[in-house]
Amino acid sequence: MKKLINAIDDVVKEQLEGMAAAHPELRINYDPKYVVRADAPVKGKVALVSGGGSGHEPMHGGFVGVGMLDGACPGEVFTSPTPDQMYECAKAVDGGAGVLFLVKNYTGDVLNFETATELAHGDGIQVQSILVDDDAAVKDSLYTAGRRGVGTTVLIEKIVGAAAEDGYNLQQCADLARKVNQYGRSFGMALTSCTVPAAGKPTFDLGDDEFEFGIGIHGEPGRERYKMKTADEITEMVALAIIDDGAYTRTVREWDNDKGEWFEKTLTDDPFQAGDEVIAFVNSMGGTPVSELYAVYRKLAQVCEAKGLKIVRNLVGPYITSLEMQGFSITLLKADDEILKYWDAPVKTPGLRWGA
Amino acid sequence: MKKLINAIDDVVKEQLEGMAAAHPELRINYDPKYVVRADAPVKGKVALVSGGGSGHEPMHGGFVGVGMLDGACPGEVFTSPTPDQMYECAKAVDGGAGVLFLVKNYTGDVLNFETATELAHGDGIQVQSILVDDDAAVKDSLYTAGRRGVGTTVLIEKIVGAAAEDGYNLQQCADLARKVNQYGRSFGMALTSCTVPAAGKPTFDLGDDEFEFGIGIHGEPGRERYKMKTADEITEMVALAIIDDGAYTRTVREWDNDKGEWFEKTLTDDPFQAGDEVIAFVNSMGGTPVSELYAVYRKLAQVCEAKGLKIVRNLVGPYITSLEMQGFSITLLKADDEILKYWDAPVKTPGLRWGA
Amino acid sequence: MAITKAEIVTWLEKITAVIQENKDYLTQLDSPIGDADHGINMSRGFTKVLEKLPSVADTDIGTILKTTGMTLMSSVGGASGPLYGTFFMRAGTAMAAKQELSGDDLYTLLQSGVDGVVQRGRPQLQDKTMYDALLPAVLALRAALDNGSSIHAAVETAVAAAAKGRDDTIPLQARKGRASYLGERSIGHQDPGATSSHLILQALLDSLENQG
Amino acid sequence: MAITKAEIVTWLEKITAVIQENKDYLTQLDSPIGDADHGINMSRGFTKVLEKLPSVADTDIGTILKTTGMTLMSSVGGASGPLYGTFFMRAGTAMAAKQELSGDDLYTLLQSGVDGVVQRGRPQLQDKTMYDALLPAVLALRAALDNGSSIHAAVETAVAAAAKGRDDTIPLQARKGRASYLGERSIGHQDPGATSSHLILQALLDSLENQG
Ligand SMILES: Nc1ncnc2c1ncn2[C@@H]1O[C@H](COP(=O)(O)OP(=O)(O)O)[C@@H](O)[C@H]1O
Ligand SMILES: Nc1ncnc2c1ncn2[C@@H]1O[C@H](COP(=O)(O)OP(=O)(O)O)[C@@H](O)[C@H]1O
Ligand SMILES: [Mg+2]
Ligand SMILES: [Mg+2]
Ligand SMILES: [Mg+2]
Ligand SMILES: [Mg+2]
Repeated sequence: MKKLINAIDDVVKEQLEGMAAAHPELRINYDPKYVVRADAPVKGKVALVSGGGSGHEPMHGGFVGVGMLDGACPGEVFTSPTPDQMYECAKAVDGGAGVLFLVKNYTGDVLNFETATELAHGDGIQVQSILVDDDAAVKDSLYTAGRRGVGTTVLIEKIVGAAAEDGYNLQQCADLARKVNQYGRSFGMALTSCTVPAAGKPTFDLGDDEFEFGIGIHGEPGRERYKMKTADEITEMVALAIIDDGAYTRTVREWDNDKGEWFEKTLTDDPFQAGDEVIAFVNSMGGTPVSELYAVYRKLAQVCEAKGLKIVRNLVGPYITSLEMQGFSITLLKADDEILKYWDAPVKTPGLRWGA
Repeated sequence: MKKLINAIDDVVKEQLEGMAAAHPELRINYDPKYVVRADAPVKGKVALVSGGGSGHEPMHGGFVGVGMLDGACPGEVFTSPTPDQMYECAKAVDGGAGVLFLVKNYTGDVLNFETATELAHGDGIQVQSILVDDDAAVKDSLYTAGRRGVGTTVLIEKIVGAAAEDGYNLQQCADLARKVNQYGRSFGMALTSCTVPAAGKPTFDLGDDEFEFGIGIHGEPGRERYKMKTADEITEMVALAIIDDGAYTRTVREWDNDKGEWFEKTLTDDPFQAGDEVIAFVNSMGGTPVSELYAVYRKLAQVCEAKGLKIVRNLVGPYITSLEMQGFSITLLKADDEILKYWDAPVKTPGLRWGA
Repeated sequence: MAITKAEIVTWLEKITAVIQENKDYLTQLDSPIGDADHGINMSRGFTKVLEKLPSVADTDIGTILKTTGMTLMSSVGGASGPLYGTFFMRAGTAMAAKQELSGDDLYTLLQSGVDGVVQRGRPQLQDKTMYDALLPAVLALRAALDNGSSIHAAVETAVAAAAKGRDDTIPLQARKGRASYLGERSIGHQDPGATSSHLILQALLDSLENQG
Repeated sequence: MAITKAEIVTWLEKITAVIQENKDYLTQLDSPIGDADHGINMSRGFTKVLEKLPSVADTDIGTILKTTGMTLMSSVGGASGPLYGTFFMRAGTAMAAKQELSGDDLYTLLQSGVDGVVQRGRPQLQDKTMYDALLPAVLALRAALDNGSSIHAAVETAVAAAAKGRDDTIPLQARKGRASYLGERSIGHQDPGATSSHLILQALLDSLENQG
């Protein structure tokens, strides 16, 4: 393992220290670990908090700032953060209008955020929690932990962040987040594995002529393994896995802030349809250079056109990564006026910035 | 070799096609290859043109846009572009106020841009040409081709691009570019090699416990090879190689636009001094994730503080890369009011964006 | 003989030791069907527990277990953090104020812990999780005690049931946690959480020095 | 006998072939002391030259060489592109309107090309560049012609001098081009440009079928 790190136990802490040094517009707490806007809490604004294992940078800490997240809780590398982080972070950002937890659907994230939700509620904080589960590589929710939260997370944080900045209340933010999640689908592939510092060796072995298809973002192996193909062939496989994906139904838990209890909600995501306008997001898993992402985008644009999807916005780059893994993911998000309005709104974070 | 490419001969062309699809604000010409602002030529504005081998994305094509470059000429991967590209690009962007070529000091880039300068001049275009030679890993200019153009290139393109937008004339743009180049120094290291698609295998072999010190940006081996060290140790070595670097004198060629001939100019860059304000740029060579860059930035900030350098702005990310190479470079740029003013000015390009 | 507070403290120390010994093994098990961190997570958590132990060793068993649970909750992360955290917090709540435990107490302790795991993670049998080791163990303990076994013998039976439950996860296709994403590729691998659960019960057995 | 236009065309065809054969070899030479693309660059350029050849084969030798130079200039890139481009453009200018070449013409052709390389790249002897193969070759050709050698024999001498110049680059520390950045690490490696220059002259020799 060759990495730009010092002691393995200090990896996340020292990366946060570097981030703090580079970004005085952020405030970083180390025990427990969380990142918030330096001007937090913003009075009267709904506060957005996300979090998850480290190793996906710039997500989530790099998305803290005006027009996006108020707080982020980084766990150890690829390990979900703990409830005390989320709870302390929620207290630090709550400006009186409540806190929305954006939770990627991994068992660890879900269980820890559930505990944190209960703690924050106990403290009198208005809190809601929306699950991101957009990974079309996971087919069913009956025999699995359900679709993982992947690329759409970035788009939700941007869009709902702008809406919160624009004055949406907690319920409106939660409704928008749920909608964006239901409108977005992702699919990822890997050319190489990646190495968790504490593990010291790659999570999986992949032949020099193979790729993994349908990976998540934690260096876990995918659903299938194929012999290497061209960029066009791979992109088409990934794009069609998203575009041709059928309706997806599952039951999620949301928090009833009035009753102080969880309730279940059954949601169905509709498939894409010819004529849909979409935001297309081509993401690097970390080690793939942006030049290769453009080769992917080229083919994606062709496939979308053939399928009657109209790409109206795009994002190309490393935004939700798996350490140094080579590979990419595609996210397509059906766009309506509300979504486009808040996508275009200014954002000023270390990881995503425009209009400000 | 596993890469997201189709036919090897089409790599650059198809990546440009993807870029064009993703960025309607750019116009891309394929024969010869160049990238220009869709609104080029901008009447009355000095036009900035750079170029070089591909494989350094987002540089240069990703830096075309408002407040930065007017045009960029991509060569084959790691191979400098040809004079006809530069000449045609210059014609496409000249808005009557002249064209400034920003040329990284590599023999190939220099010789091709020299030819292009002569061609453009022959065509009646006002043209000047400034060399970027900031790589402190190259010690002397007597026994080498002189310092390579590396990280400072990005900062020059940003700063002079903003000045051109603000109405600087050709001579003022050239003078500012020369100053920024003289104020900036860089140094790079690599943890892994990278693979040029046409070559099919890594440019050099590096042991699992070694790193290259003093690399350029073309996957070439560095000046020395060391056993692996911690992030802090490596960062300190790189930072001190820049900060403790002495005065650097060399003779460069610039174009006399009135006489239509080259003239020589001897330039001396002064060392950094305690009390200097600097812009600190920590760059990924492509395959190193931003999280590790923050570990580097953390130590860099400490070293700068100990040396009395005050970091007043920073940039952390993959901006001038070597394909999928893992490693980083540091650039320090002494900052004065003029430089800071144009650093802070809005920029809107695929690769660098703020305030717009 | 009743289980003493000292034995409970020894239990937690022995868990820490055995997790430390098996850190790489647990992480390796988490590689093919997970994200290669289970040993790292558990080791981080129990190292913290060991640090905290001296400050609560003089209180009661309930407090010791609750502190263990809260420590795991705020240091392990991942899926196993809230699950084992809840396990020990619930176990602690059930043992509030106790200075020693009867066989029935021990059953209640473990049963309460497993109830906590079920409420948080909602595993079902054969989902290929820690529950597949934990539930058979608790049931075996109950049955043995009902049959008049000594505490030591009953725990021995429970550990054997946990080992069997752990081994039985191998042919299963995972339906919970990360491993479930692999579909059929999860078949043929032993569940890391079931493995750590067995180790935790084995450590319990090893701590019952005074039990006949 | 004079060198015919057909022989010049054959020369350019043979260069293309020999560069193609040695593409990987030239690229390999460019790996330890460069950026591993010299063979790729040269192959791309001469493939284009071969495409262009039919359209100018009926003109004069000057035009053929100038077209070759312009084609290399706009397709090779890198350091070698403008250098070989200038080489052939200058050679072409010097051979304007000629349909056949004497021994002295051939000398002037090569000398003009080398002058172009010097003006563009400003190499000095022992900088470890193509110039270390080219200059000795041209000097050897001049001396041989002065001593009354046939054109074929004189070119043979020139090729031998180029081969020696190429080999002599091995112990040199580079002072021009990318290899110069390596300092002492450039010692012990053969210069790719000197190697391709030798191949170009070897191809010339192989084309002079009619020369005694
Ligand atoms: N819903 C669940 N209920 C019970 N146990 C679970 C559940 N999900 C996962 N587990 C257990 O957690 C273990 C993985 O723990 P760990 O690797 O530490 O967390 P993560 O999966 O977040 O990386 C699995 O082996 C499994 O036994
Ligand atoms: N200034 C120079 N003068 C003459 N020849 C040079 C000069 N610089 C480089 N060369 C030649 O160019 C060769 C490298 O060509 P090539 O690999 O195609 O270009 P690049 O170095 O741009 O990748 C070197 O081996 C050397 O012979
Ligand atoms: Mg984990
Ligand atoms: Mg090159
Ligand atoms: Mg795990
Ligand atoms: Mg080369």
